[in-house]
Amino acid sequence: MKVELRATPFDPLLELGCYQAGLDERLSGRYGATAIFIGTMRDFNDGDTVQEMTLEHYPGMTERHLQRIVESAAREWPLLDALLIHRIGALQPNDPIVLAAVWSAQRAEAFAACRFIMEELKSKAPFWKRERTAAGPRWVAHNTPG
Amino acid sequence: MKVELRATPFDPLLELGCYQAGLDERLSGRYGATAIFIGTMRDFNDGDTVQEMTLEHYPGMTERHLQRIVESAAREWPLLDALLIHRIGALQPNDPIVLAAVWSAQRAEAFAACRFIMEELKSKAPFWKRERTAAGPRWVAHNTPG
Amino acid sequence: MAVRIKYFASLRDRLGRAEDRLDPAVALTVAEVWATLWPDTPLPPNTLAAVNMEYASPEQTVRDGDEVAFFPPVTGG
Amino acid sequence: MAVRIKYFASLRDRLGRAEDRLDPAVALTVAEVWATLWPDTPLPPNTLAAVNMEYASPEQTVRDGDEVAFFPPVTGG
Repeated sequence: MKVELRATPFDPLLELGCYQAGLDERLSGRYGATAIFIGTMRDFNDGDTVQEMTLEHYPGMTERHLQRIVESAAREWPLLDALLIHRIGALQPNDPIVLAAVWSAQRAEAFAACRFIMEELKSKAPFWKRERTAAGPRWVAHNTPG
Repeated sequence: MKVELRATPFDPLLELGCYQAGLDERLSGRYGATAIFIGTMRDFNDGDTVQEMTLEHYPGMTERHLQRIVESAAREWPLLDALLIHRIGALQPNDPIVLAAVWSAQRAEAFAACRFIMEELKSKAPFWKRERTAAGPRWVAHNTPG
Repeated sequence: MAVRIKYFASLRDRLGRAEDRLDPAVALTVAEVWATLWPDTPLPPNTLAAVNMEYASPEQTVRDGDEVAFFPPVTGG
Repeated sequence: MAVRIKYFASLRDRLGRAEDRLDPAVALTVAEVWATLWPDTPLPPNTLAAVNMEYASPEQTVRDGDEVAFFPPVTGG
């Protein structure tokens, strides 16, 4: 299991490939299902064009809660492994924001756990988005419902 | 949207990367959510070690139904794009079987559509798995519930 | 009237062949196609049927030129 | 008794500072910490609080050495 904050752009597919290469040494042939979610920065929100975004977090609390969310998922479902990477700092449109991936024997638990991780993250992990639009900067007031 | 059968091994992350590169030319900044499922061949099933697997299909009917499943998902949810690749032929443990990916503005529809595509595929697309075990070959009788 | 019949997977192995052909004098349903070809073998439980690559009920009428398929529950994905 | 207070995101911008420090003579709740520091500013609706990086209710008692944080609804992912 790996949980990580990234201050610079990352490539979710490359991260997945690298992580899975290590995972395959231990788990080759054991997992039948991988459910993955990638959140990407859009260039629009609430009807406005967004030029840039900054992701603020609460150092210490954010890492602790991300870790706990993944551990909760692993207690709730029989996961073989999980990977969670979340950006902080300045993002451009089309930059990946978050990657959540879980590996399990069968698909039901993979889908459920991946969804759970994202919903928990969206509602509990202390991150805040500030968008830069033509009208100036603004804080995103709340996340869209899951 | 792309739906494809593959007679030889494929790398889901490489396929995703290539497909998304083309997609980014059209949709960069428009999608905020990508939900992905990868099904992988396990080396065990129903308590037995599986050495090899063959995926049979019904040429024509399989392609038609896969296409229809993805089109149904795109009618049901506001998807920006979708990719579905499914293996046929002889597979070894740890070989990818299926890749389903959907891109949308927000996460709820991405999760729902990806799950829908997999459940529909599992229940309706005419594929049949034959496993080779130490005791000889056997047909998989039914899929696990979603 | 000519009807092509296909069998897949475990059903094909069990029957020992992949295809059949039927030239019935009268219109038949999917169930009657099976019963005509396999009078001594009841359709195995859970067997699915398709007509021209669309899922079909046992009562569906088969037309000239149709392709009828019988197969076990699908196990893809 | 020493308590550190942190503010994040839009709340920090609104208050014009990121941190505070309080040395109350008696034990306070989370709500009382806010009221002591910002007597003229009611806690904005939907504001969340944490004590030592765990979500906390307004009624939770703050202890010596605790870190109290106030922040708006989270918007990660």
